[in-house]
Amino acid sequence: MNAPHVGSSVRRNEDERLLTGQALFVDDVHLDGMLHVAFLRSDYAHARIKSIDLSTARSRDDVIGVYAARDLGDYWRPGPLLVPPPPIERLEFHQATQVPLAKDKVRHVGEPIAMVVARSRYEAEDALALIQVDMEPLDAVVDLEAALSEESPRLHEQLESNLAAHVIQEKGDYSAVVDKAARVIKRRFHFDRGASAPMENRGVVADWNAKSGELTVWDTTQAPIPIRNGLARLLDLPEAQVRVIAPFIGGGFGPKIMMFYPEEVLIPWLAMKHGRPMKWIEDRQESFFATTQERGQIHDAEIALTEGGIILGVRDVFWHDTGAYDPYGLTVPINSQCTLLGPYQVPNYYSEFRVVFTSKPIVTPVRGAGRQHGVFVMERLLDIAARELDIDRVEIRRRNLLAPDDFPHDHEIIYQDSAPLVYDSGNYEAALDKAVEKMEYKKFLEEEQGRLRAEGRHVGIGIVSYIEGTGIGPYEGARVTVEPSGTVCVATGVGTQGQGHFTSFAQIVADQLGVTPDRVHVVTGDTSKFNWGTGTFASRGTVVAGSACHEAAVAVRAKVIAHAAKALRADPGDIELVDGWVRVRTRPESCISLGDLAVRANPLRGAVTPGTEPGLEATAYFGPERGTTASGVHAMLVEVDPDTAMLKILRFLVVHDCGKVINPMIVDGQIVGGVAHGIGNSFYEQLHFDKAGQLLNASFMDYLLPTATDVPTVEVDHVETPSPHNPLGTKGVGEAGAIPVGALFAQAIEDALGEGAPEILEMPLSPNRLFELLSEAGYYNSPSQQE
Amino acid sequence: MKPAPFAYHRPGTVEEALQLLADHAGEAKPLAGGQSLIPTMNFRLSQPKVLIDLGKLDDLRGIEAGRSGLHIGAMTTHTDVEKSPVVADLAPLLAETMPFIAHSQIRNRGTIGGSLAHADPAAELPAVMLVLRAQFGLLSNRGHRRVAATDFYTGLFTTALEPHELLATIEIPRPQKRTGYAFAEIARRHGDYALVGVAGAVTLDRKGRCDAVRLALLSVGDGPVTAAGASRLMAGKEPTEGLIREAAEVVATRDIDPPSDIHASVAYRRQLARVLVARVIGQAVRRAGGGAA
Amino acid sequence: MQMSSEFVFAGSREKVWEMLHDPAILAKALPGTKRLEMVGEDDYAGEMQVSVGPVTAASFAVTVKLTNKVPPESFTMVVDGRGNAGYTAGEAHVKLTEQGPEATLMEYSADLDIGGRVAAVGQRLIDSVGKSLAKQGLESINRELTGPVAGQAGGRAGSGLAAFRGKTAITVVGVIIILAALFFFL
Amino acid sequence: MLLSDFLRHELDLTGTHVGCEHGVCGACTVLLDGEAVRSCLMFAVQADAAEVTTVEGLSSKSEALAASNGDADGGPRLHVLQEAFREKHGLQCGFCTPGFLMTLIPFLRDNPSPSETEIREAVSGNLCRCTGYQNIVRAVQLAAERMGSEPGPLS
Repeated sequence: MNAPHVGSSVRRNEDERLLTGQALFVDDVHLDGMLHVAFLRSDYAHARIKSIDLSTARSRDDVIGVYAARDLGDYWRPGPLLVPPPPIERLEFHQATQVPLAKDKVRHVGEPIAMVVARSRYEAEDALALIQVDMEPLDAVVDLEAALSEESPRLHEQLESNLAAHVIQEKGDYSAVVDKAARVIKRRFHFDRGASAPMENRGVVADWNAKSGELTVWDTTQAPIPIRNGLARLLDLPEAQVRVIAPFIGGGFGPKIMMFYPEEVLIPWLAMKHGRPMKWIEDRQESFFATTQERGQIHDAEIALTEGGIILGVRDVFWHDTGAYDPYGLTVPINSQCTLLGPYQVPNYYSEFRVVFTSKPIVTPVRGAGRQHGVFVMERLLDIAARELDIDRVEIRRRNLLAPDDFPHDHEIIYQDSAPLVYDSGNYEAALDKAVEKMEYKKFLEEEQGRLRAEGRHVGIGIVSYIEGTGIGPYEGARVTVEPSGTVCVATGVGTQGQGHFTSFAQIVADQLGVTPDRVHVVTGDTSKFNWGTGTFASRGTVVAGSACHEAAVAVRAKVIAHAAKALRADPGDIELVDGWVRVRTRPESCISLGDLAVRANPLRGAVTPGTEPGLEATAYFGPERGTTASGVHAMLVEVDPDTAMLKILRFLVVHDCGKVINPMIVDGQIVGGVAHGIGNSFYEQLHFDKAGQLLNASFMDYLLPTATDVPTVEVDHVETPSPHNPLGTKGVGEAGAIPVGALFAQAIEDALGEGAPEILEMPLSPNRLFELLSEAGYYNSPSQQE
Repeated sequence: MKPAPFAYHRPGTVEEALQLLADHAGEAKPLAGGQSLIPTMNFRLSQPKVLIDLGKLDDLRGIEAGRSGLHIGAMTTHTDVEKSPVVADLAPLLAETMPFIAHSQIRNRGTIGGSLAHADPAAELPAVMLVLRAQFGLLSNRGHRRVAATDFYTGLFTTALEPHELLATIEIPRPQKRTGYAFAEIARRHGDYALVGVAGAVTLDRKGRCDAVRLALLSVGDGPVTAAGASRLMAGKEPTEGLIREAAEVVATRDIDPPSDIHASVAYRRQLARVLVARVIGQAVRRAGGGAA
Repeated sequence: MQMSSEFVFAGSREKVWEMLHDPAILAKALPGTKRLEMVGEDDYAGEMQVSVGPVTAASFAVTVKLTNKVPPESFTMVVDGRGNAGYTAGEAHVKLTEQGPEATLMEYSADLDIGGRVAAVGQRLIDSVGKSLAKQGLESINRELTGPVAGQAGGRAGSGLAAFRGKTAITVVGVIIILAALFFFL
Repeated sequence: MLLSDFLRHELDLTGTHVGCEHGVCGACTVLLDGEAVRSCLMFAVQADAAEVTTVEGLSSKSEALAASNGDADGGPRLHVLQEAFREKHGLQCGFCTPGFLMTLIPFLRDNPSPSETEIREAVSGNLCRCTGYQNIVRAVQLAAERMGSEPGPLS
């Protein structure tokens, strides 16, 4: 038997195409006669559309078509509610989903108003300038709390207020324990917006073949099958006549999910209307308005503890900014609500949130999807509690961690997947111990920090814990086929955006069929190759689709053994699959290649035995009972230069538990990439909106993605507690790196500044903001600054 | 993000370029390296009717050491300036500053003349030219003239250049004796526009006192900003740590009137100026051979 | 964008009030106005074509209403300018105080929303632009006031459009010049 | 027309990617007469008479110089740098990768044994959202090491 490929750092199958410029991305699709589309977008955050004059633009020779909402006829309708709210008692939810083109009103800057079809993108953009839109500006809705006041302008006239949802979840009775607490700590926390900012912007190409009645759409989506199904419904076509292809995608990070973005719905419509291939590629400036964003929340939180630092309960009331529409339901705030509990024993919990419509771009999950906020609030409360109770930061965490025998652990509230929040497995203290030891936490605090301070250097250490619900249902499927060449083909319905699915799925299948992963050809994201599935989100690709691949491969393996036993006249129990050969264990010279066996399994004469299927092929579906609970600890050493308010990260460590690791190289890559995103969200990236709802930094010049000189080398280590919920024992990892970084920055910076440091209750920070906090804390008035 | 249509000319000689510029005065933009102009055009915030590409004007490219100092053609790329041993020898401050300008891919296309004529208040080179007391050679189809860097910058993105004129050469006098130079800036990320930057030169007399202190800052005003108050304060005095701190305070509180934006408030810019000016003067004094600082 | 400043004119308050209401003078001081018409009492509409630095051919439709007029002391302008590169909208308050027979203090404060592409990519320079142009505009007016043209200042009765135009020009030009300033180096 | 659009849509050399069109992300980096430039900040006409090298030209052009890792089944041989990216997992979604490669080719030519700091500064004008950069740095280190023991690439 070959050494298993699962668990080893197999080089990626997809890399060669990507490295040589041969991988197909959506903007690489060129079709004969293709036309190009550009969108006219609102400059105003909130305004009534009084009139739209398309005549000048239409009169240009190089313009093929110009459309506003009224030209769409019946096709104009609000988008679907993508994720209905979970069944939580007393839940209040008001649906308002985005429309293809604004008709009467615009509700955020960048909302599309009209579109131009031309022979080139250049000409289409020329014509945009000729469209006259008469708008009556309305006051913008920006501040979350003010948005819910009586006086606030209303975004959606059909609703009574800007309230999109109101949810309360409770466990135990917080109000009963708060009086008994030795210490209650209350703070207000702010988290502001960031962009997902994949390097590839969105794009859609659509091709309508009137003769065959087939529509083909290339789309930068994380979820091609739901898009196919939705487009078929919208365009009144059989699902079988619509093919959606998500080819190579240049990063997703959440917003490329099945959004039914206006452009996603309109480009296929235009292709059918004009009978010509149509292309729209989002440019970077558009992406800052037209692609969904995340992270605006305000929390009023409190924690009740004993003198010994044991958590009695937590109360959190928060506001969540959903932007102008709420197509993604409550996923993000429920993630915040559920993730706040972290790896801790929290016997009493009161959590209430309000989701608020604002005149800003739409909010849907972005890498972490609300979990950041929960972790930030809980970890900050524990840091403050540690300080006030004079308990070491690590120690207060240790005293509250769930123990390895506490699993499954039921938190008695409902998670985003509508299932109860039950942790499946974990070993939190082991991860914390590992981080403490590797960072030499005690030695740093007792020896190093003082010595550095004496040299005038402000260096601090941070160490935080988190959990992450991953790998949720409902299901994914996969089909595994052995071809006559011996190549194994795997098809699944998920899309892939750089997570290495071409390789990790290949490893899973290779181990079952006794081939090397490079002999396994994986196809993802093409609805003509696999018909069922949901998509890549919530750190679920490898967990759910990977498990489906595993199940299908197991079924094919059984077929291989059955056929081989017959062909080789051996006992099925003696058959082994090695190096692409199927042979009898006791007499290896008696063998047949996998490819030849595939030929035999598909006979051209004779008869296939009734009750069996031709070929070495199987399809399997996997639907986990509930999600898996990944967890981890992040630690860092940071140096602060208070004179300039600039930071330097000296060391960064992640100890992570994603259960069974399929490919360590890929898993570590996911974690490190997530950390970089988290560093961005903590100190570089912030979407600044003014009171009129204008985004003030809609370019890569002012929206600062961290570069190679900003992200340190990240050390990664693992704790492995396999999940009982899937055959591979794996848990998701795509978002983990990004989640606790804000909390880590806050703690480490405070530690670096030492006595008199400002309390950091907000993310993201920046040098400018840190300077303000230091100024407010009186740092620049202190004698040490005056000398 | 595609540029609007424009007419394009690529003259083969300087004379041709000047004639085109005169013919299209007001509606033509000279295209040097294009690393500021083209992104502006891609955003359609700039829509010149005519572009005059200076890319083939080899006469405007090159670095020469003359008797009076360094001559640099306006179309010389940042990379060529950065890598030039002659520049390192005759204008160490310029050589030291070059790596701070954006990134290598930009420096490979961007030109020294383009940057100086663009007059962005966050650009490093105008401030450096003030400290180096550079002279700019301007050409038009009516003749040529020389303008001192100090007279060249007249306001926000505004220079002494007339619409029909081209910046052709930059002349930098040879370094003075007992003079030390230094440059420092703080940017959000490597290669970004600086939040504040400082270029400085300190000339000491034989007794180690300040003969002349020249400081110019970027990103704190409409263009490069000269710190005259600090220079006056230090003139004739021994550059002690205390005096340097005092000079930095004068710059931060009196010599500059910085703007605020989403990356840095007025107060933060003053603080950065305070820190950087002290660092730059200190280093310049050390390089000039001074001991005290 | 919030702007506030003060400026001392070399002239009496009445004369400054007249100046600020004289379109002929202000047009000279603030180029770029292609058209400006009175469409009602204290209500104006027009078009500006501005070309500043590397920014060329930005065209804006502008309207302004004058309110709260207390001659020769104060007035408010409600400004709305729209073009392909963005918009500006908001209010500006102007107050004149006598400081001597030939010295008038003008205090102004403006609270203007700037939207569209200019707001999205021009933040780095908006503050500088506001400061720089307000100063330039007011200095031009002052030059007119102290120069030979000042004597001819007739001033149409009730016309506040010049003042508005000055103001708007300051604002709109400000908005536009930032376009000049996109990043990097030529 | 921008050089990036000309390469991609007129010549169908779609390996050069477009990420921001304002000169920040570096995805569109190509070699112009051997030096790295942003193809979104140039008009195609400006490249008249110049030599432009895109990522498509990397593996074939340097075939003779590539490390001995060509696939047995005759697949394209990768440039040493490309192979190092693959071995060190220096790419995830791969969208930014051509820009990194084209930035690094002249960098390694001029700096055959760079320090980690030099490598990080060299690619600081290229954005990557997936990798956190550290495997890119490791790939460059590996490539530099291998190239040191072989004739230089694309020199």
